Amino acid sequence: MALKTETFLVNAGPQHPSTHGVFRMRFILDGEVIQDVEPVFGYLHRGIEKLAEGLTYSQDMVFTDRLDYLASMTNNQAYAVAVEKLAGIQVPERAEYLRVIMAELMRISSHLMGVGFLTNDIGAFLTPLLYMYREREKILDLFDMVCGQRLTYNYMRIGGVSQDIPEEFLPALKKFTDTLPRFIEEYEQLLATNEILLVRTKNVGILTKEAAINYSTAGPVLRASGVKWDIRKAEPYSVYNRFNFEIPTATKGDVYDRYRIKIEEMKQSIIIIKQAMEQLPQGEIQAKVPKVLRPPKGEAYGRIEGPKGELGFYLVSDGATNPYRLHIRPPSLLNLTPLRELVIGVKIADAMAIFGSIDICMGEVDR
Amino acid sequence: MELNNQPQPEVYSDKILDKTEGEGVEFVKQQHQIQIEDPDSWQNEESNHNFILASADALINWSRSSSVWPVNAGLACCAFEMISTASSRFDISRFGMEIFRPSPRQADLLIVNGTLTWKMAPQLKRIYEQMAEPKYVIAMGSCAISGGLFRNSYAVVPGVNKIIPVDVYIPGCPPRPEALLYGIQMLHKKIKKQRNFEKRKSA
Amino acid sequence: MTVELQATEVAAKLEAAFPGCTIESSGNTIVIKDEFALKAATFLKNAAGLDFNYLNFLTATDYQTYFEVIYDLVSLEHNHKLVLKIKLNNREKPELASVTGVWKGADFQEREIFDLFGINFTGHPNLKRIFLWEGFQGYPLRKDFKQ
Amino acid sequence: MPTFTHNILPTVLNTGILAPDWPAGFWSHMIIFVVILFLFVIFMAMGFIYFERRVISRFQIRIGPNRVGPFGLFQPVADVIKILIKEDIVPLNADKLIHLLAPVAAIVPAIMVFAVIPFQNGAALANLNIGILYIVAISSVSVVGMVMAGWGSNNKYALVSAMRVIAQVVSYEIPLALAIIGVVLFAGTLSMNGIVLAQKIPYILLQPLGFLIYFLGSMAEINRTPFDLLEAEGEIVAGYNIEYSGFKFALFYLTEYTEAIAVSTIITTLYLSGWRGPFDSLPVLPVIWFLIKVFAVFAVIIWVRATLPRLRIDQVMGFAWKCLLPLALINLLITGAQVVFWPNVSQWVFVGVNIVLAGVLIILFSRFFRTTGDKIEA
Repeated sequence: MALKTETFLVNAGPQHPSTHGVFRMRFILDGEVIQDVEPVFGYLHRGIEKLAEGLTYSQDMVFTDRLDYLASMTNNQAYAVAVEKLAGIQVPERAEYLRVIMAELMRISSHLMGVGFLTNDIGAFLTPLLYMYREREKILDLFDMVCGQRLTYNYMRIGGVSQDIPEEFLPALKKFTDTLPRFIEEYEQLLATNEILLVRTKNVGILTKEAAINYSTAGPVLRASGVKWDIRKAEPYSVYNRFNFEIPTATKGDVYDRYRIKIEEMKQSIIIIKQAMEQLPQGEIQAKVPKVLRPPKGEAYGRIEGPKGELGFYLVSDGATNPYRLHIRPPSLLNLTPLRELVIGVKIADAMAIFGSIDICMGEVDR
Repeated sequence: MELNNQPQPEVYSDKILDKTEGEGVEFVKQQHQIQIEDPDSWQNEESNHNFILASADALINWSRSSSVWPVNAGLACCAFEMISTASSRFDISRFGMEIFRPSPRQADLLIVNGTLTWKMAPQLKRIYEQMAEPKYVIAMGSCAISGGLFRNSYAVVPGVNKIIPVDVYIPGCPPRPEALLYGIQMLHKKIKKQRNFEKRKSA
Repeated sequence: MTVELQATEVAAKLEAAFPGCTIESSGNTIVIKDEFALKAATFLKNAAGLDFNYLNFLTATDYQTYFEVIYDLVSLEHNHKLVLKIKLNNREKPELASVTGVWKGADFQEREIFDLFGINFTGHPNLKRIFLWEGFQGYPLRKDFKQ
Repeated sequence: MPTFTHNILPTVLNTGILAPDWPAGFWSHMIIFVVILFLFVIFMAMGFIYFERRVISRFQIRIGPNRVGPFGLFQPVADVIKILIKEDIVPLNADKLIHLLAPVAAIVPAIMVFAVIPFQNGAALANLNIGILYIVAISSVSVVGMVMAGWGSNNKYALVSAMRVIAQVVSYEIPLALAIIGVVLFAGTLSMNGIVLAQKIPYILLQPLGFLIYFLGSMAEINRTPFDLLEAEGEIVAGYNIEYSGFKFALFYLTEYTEAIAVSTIITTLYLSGWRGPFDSLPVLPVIWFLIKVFAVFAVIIWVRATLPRLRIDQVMGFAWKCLLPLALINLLITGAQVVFWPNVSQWVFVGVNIVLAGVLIILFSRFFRTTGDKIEA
């Protein structure tokens, strides 16, 4: 007897609990197994690149906050680095240190969310996520202290930072960096010794080294596949060449490795913050920048290592007050490129785990 | 017994799916010119309730306001403040609202959190239409209220109230979780004022 | 530290392989003719000593009279970088060979350029609008785009 | 021996409707007890919902519902009223009859389980002499309702969910039944009350392996974490009940918790010596012991839910067939040998032997059965 079977199309998203925002995947399913997937983007495409052409350089800073809204500080920094490169502005040393502290705090916060949502996608009923949120709230409190905002900071400005840190910031930061390693250790014990988590993440969604490079992935995804590539080491910007820290890498490139890398990077970030706190000099926090910036004609590409990978801003100036062209190199979008190859042939549950491990932010993917 | 794998049906082809989606977007874009009825108009109408209906109303409204289950839907930045509101520090579950239903059929509240783009508009409208009555909508953040920072963009809906009726607006970019909690309490107050047994004159 | 390769040296190598392909080269930027795009990309990726195995980003700019497509290339092995530019003078029907066969990372970025600039990448496996919907009129990142 | 049905209930109600002899007052007796049982299940379910939400909140360093009524106690009441008067949607292309019947088919068997549960000595609606067989037969019928919901909703997520639940429940039924046989062998009876009476030592000590198998198997049967593939929120959204709203969804929601109560009561009866406890000859105390044990079991279920992630479908199936089934067979073999060959040995000896054996077997199997290295099969 011949049974007639048919593959069927299942639409995951744009409103789906596991798509981290408004992403959509059109799965062609053969039972539980994914035969094909068509990622569909654009549900959060706000046209930032076009809007930025109509506003001045300093006004465009607000858009960067809303790109990767889990890592607004690093977005600010990337844009500031690009504009400073274009206009040739020297940033005061204290401002650079403050930027480093904020960026590393942001990296911890973003990775906490990445790990938390990954466990949520694997099916842990909110518990790990909410513990991660507890730590994140502490970081948000620190940011609240310096700039009065929780999510969109607009703290870094072209040529420095918007305001100096208040007196109570450094003690609070010290307390945070002293306690966080203990919490990370605790979460790691809870998660990494959990058999179910290991079963669900190990050997799932393996991205080989060659593929990771060829697909232009960046950040934790690239490093999990065994490529030791980090802009902080490869092309040190700001004052990163003054700190001692490691670039954690893994070998296999599966979901578990991508999860591990994030945990290790958080630990490294704490080390960097501690060094920056010790070395923090006194002085100016803002370079002299004209109110209306008119960079010389030309183009510049400023890049930093964001939590999700290399974040770059490509700016073209025609000598006017507005950028002629602003392009964002979105690590989230490029990290999604191998998604199709990774999920074909796996089950739906694994597809969600793989998607969660790539750790994207739709604001940055769609822009 | 052998399995005979049939080729994919034609309706699944990407071209057709994309085309229908595009048509949907264009349709909503045309529709948004039509003014949506003000969801608050009933508040000014006079009540002709007697004692029994009023107490039945009180019970029903109490239960509705005490267990508002939101849809588990996030659009953009504000979604993270919504999740923060659900997280340990702000703890929306005190109001019995921690059950974020993934299926709109079982939810009462749609929190539109973030920028709504034209491409997303038909989907959001569909989520709203899938929800069972009574349903409420909170527009959270300036993007949802008016398009906010991105109002001038070619891809952004200038305010969700062009697409679906909104009950409560919470300003901010993004609003802090405290603001969202306040907005939710405003919604509770509004629900408690509802009159369920009279026919609305306008309807 | 990332080394920015001297464009003139790389341009000489390119010239040796494909005579007449470069238009100009200065700083870290090489501008080549559009018909050599795919060949140059393959060459840059595989040539010993260059090994540009990583397409950092790919974008375009509208200079009103012509389009410029920018390939930012990095070699993770040698930690050096190079910018490759291609000018497209045909505004009505801009066309360029797709480099998805060389760097798969170009996939979504080429779709993005197609979506926002209307540049047609021949040979792309799935070239269609990525961010905007089917039926959207115009290409928003062109300077002459009107809502 | 004072029994709930025959002695205490009449004195409590003091109505005279309940005749002590059955032929005269059988129907009124039955009807009242059915109503009481039904209300008990409903209120227990609401209590469980509240309990779960509060306990999970504590796990997640939150407070949980506390605004509606004192300590938020009226939260489930508000939920129930709201959900019952919510609009009822039937999808356009749904199979209308099946869509309508599915929640009923799901909840009726779940409540029927309670007919044979002894709340105290002899206080069961029907003290069947094959009570445990009845439970095995009836407890998996709820699945039919879920499959009907999955099929009738005309929704692909629901269909995937239905397919998952069939595979899962059919697989876990086997180790579950085998684990129960161990208990039956020791007790020498199929009657639920008889099993409780036979438990001089709680069978959790005498049958530690059987208890674990039954606990895990029943977690899979009622689709609780880590086997909640049926409702896997991150994968198939809400699963089989995705298209349900209002009253019908309330029934499914109730089914979920009724099943949880049912499993807790069955575990209490089979392994935790049911209503037994200190001073269990006093009037109401046995019921209280029983309820305490039920809540304790449910607390463990919540604990698991708050802690563990979800398994993948092939891992769930592999766990049933490669791990639980062999263990259940070994457990049956050991128990059979103990009952047949050493009927006169003190049971405390078996307690020690069985706990050691269970420990060894579990360690062996965890070495043996590495899910970690499994390849993903297409």
